[in-house]
Amino acid sequence: MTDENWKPKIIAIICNWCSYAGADLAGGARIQYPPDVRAIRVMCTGRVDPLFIMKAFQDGADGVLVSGCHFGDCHYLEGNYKCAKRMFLVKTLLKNIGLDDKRLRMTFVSASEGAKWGMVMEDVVKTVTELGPSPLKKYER
Amino acid sequence: MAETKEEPRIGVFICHCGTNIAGSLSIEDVKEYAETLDGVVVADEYQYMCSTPGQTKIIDAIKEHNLNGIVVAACSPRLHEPTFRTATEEGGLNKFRFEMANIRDQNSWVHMHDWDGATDKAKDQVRIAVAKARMLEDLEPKSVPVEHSALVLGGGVGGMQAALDLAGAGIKTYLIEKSPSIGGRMSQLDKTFPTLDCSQCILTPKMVDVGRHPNIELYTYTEVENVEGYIGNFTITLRKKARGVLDPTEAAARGFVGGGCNGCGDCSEVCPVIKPNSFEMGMAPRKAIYIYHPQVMPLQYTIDFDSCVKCGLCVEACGEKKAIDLEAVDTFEQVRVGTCILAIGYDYIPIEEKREWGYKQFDNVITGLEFERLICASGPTGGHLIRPSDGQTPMKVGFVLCAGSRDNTGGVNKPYCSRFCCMYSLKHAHQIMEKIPGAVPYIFYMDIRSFGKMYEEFYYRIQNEGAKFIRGRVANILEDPTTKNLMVYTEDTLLGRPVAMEMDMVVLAAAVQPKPEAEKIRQMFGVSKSQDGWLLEAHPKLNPCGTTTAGIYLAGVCQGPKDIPDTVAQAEGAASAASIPIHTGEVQLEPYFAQCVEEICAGCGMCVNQCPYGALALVEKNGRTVMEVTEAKCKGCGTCGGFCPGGAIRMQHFTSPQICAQIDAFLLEGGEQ
Amino acid sequence: MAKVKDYGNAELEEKLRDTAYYADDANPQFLEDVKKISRTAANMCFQCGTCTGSCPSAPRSSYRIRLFMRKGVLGLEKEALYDPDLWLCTTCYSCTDRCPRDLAPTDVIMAMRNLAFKIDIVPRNFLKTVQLIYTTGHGVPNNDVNRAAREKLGLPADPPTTHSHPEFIPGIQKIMDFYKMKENADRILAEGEQ
Amino acid sequence: MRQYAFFLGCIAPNRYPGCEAAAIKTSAKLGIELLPLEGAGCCPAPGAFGAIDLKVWYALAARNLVLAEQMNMDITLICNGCYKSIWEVNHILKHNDELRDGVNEVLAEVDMEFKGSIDVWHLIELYYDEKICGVDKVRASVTHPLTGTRIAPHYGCHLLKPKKERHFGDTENPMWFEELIDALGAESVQYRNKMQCCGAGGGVRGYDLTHSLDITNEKLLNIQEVGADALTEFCPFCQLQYDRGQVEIEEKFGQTYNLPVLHYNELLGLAQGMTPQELALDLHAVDCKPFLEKIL
Repeated sequence: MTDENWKPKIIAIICNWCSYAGADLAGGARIQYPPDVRAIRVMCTGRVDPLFIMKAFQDGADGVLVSGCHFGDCHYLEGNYKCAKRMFLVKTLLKNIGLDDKRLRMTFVSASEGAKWGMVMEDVVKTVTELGPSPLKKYER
Repeated sequence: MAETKEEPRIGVFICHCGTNIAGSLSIEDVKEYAETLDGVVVADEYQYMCSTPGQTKIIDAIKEHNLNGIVVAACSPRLHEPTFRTATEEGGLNKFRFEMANIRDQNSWVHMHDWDGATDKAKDQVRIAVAKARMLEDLEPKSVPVEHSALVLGGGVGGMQAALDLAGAGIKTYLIEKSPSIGGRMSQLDKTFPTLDCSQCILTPKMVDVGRHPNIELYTYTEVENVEGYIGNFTITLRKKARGVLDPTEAAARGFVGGGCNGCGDCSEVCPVIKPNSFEMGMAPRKAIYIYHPQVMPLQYTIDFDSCVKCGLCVEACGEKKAIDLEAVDTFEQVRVGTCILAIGYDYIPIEEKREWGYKQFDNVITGLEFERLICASGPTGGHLIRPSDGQTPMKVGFVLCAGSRDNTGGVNKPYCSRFCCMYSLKHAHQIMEKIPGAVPYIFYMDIRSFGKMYEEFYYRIQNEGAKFIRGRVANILEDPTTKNLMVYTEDTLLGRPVAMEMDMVVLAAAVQPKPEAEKIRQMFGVSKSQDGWLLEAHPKLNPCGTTTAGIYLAGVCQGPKDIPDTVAQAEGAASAASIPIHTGEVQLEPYFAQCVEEICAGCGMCVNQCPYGALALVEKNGRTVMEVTEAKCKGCGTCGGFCPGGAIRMQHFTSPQICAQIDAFLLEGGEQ
Repeated sequence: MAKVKDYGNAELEEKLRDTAYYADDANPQFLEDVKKISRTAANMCFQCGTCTGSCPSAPRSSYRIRLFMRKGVLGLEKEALYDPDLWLCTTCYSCTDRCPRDLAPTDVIMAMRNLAFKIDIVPRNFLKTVQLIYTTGHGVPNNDVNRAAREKLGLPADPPTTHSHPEFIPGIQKIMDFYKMKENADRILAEGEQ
Repeated sequence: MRQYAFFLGCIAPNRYPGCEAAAIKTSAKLGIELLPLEGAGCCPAPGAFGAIDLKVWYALAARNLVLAEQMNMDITLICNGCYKSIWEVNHILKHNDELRDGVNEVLAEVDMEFKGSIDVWHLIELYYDEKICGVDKVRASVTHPLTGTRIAPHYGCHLLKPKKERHFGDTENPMWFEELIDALGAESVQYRNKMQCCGAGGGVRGYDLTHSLDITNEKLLNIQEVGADALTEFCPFCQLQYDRGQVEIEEKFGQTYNLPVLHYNELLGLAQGMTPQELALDLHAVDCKPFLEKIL
């Protein structure tokens, strides 16, 4: 059902101190990337409740990105560890309900890695586009 | 449970930011779209929302339409959230009734060639922001008292300046230095460019001031072990490394009144162990019990326990002063401070890894810092510049600039400019011509970067004094096996001719790099790093001294290569920035605290271990076990909220309903074109 | 300033020829081609001179690899390709090892040589090698003195290469014909004869 | 006994057959069996061919590689030039799909396909590699040590450089070849600008002989400065340049060196008791006798 002009709907939940700053830096450096991702800012990826991710997929998101600080750099010491651990859990959960776990992605982008943020965007959009629309999309509406 | 009682009345304001936003997406479309959104009663746009007229629009609209939620679609909240919160407040709303949509840094600037894509994204971003704004609620920022003391890490010229300024402003200041003496790199230098005044002469008075300032507590031979707390209330654990030598107070504390080290040096004379003196770049010896040089501050000897054989001769020599304790061990001490300044300095790259220049392969290839010691009157040769190979005076000296700087090759990979090598090499050239009649310096350069006050004039002067400038990066250096002279190969790119010059000595202006321990330190203090490893400032232009961690400030080369004037300037900037919260006496913390919804809390206690700050605890409340938050300890990361199985934890300003509303707003409402 | 001056005196025209560098002298495509063939970011050269300083050919000739990099950056196609010095690189890769911008000047030279061949600029000895490989499969073929020597060593007179397996030579020829290499080589050599 | 497909190249078999004979015999003593790579051709010459059209260079080198892939055997060779062509093309095609597809399109014409299933080694790196042979094993194989001889090493260019694409580490002043020379009982000598090119590469020898000889002459002067009984390398093309080059230098510049030039395998052969006749040293342009008299 993938038609030519289908564009993936991807939601990114990113931490205020590293990834959000990195994304801003990418802007400052005018690094161009596809506009298919919408970011929601939280103070720390530790805040990311598995519920949010399941909610997003339930709502028909084609992909979810969670991005925080590098290990050891977390502004709150260890929020990103805690989040990463949960992501493994969520990934298995996704597999169990028959969703490709490549639709969920966790990355680590520091405040100085604008270029990396650009690459992450490119890559996430590419991956999700290849996977096609989320099977859950059909059911809602 | 409902986040807000009253009907949402949202105002949306879209910023053109000149053409920064308006040039890449349709403000008009976004505005029209915003008007259609549920709860939006007014939508407006303006050239520069952050300008006074722009802010007035918000203030007026709040009154006119009696709004209870504000959305500004403009740049990044990390830049202007405070601005618009103030405006919201001036309009008579609680300042947390404000939400920002980042349609510049994360939209117009990164999708410059995709008008429709950018416009659609902007609409979504506004919709998401409105969804959150609908659920925002009044919050009261929490203000905490600030300790009337500061900590400065690093006793180089930057750290000393910062400490003196803070202390001068009446703030109790702890100055922490890892080596036995303050002074840092600058104390190793002979003269300073462009004024050529003697480094020691201008530095030593500062060191003395630091030593005797009543508000400065000096900790030399000390490292930071652990950092806890937040702005206003840092608790920092210091490791005082075993020095083996007591100062008079320590001695008195042990009952040897009138004892303790007075720097006489009798101990060092009798010490049988000889080691290279790192202060002299290993070109002079020191004993196992030593001071770097006579002007050290404090004037107190130190035992290098790695090489000490504990023969006890020094103890006898010290006699009644009883200053030496061969059984000394590391001790720990805690200090409480309101703010911290990091001035941890830099290292030189291991230039021997650039094999083509032969450092550590050929005797007469030295580094700039070694040159400083060799030319310095108080240095190992008493200021006589000699060739390490044969002690002869060099008459032709080559200077290799950008030795490792501006170099993208693997291994070295220092793409940045080290910023002071050009100038100190010019200074070296001058010193040679001044001290050795007839000696000719040859400066091999790519560009001479003499950007500072009176720097270009200095360049002019050195050229006029007869230094030879050859515009070509040195390809390789070979040693004549018999004479130990050096053949320097490059191209004179201005003549377009290959160069093969025989030099008596070559000085490499090695690139600088962050200290190895910088990584550990920045993680303890929660400071990010730039891509090349230097500590990351809060904003490269508008906040060069601050960091993203409130209460931590940067000074000197640890933030990026800079020369002495810039270091001192930044140190004073950092000191003033660090003194503001202290003088204000209190700081306002954003009230993003966790709250326990006791009706739902099952008291399972799983959140308690999640909290990195131990802010959560289980308590008995009317017969039930529930979790309780100690707000003073909570920093609002939300890790507990992200984990609570029952959803019983409300993270203020980032509540689950708010975030879910944002998700729904993006995915369910409209969205599909 | 006029590029063309009608002094009506060829000698004078030549002597006073305008040699200024004009923007329209540049062929941007040249840089792109060089980058593609050499697989290095030739546009990133900042002219430090490390390459020429490392070059064994530079001290004994007018060959300056830095200048070729420059001509690449500026897109001075003709100046680069018509310059006989282009063929003085021994491909020792010293410059590539030392380049602070991590470029491969040697490969840039190779790319420029490739582009030169496309417009029939190539030294004869290179083409001779082509013909030898086409006919024998070897750039340096066997000879009778050597055959005798080989037999003395107890080796077959001809090595177990295309020399003793001529059946493989057509394969080599097919590959070279695919790129019209032989016919170009012959043509250029023939033109050279006249 | 490890088996390798032995890629001969051109100059070794067709000008210095002693290298070929020595390589096979000496390696056998070191547990390395060299099997002929039937039907191989020119590598092709990286300087001459790469300069004209890299695409043809890729394709012809790939053809040689495919022959070995069909034998299902790693290639080993004794020439730096061949190493550049065969190793580098193998490396590039393995990592660059676009180029590989291009090459396979051509190879299809001759019913071949490059799979990238094998590796390429220079015999000298196999000798030095502890896992395969190692210096000690070389030393142990020596029956007629070259005691009392001073031998200058020449690394050549295309084995080690460019270092970022190779795996040999330092290219400014490496010392591993010296270890292999000392293992033969000889004394390796250091000289000025050891790593400089011999001057033959890139087609320069054919394009401007005088120019290329002048580079060679610089090297010979630097070696003469420290006095050596012989020069050794592991590249027949460098050998050609130094050996025949000395004759040409004498003609052109009137300078005489009489410095015997031997491929490392020839040295190893002597050290393992092979006679000069078995190595066809009489084919060398520079008389090796003075050197041989020192060791026999």
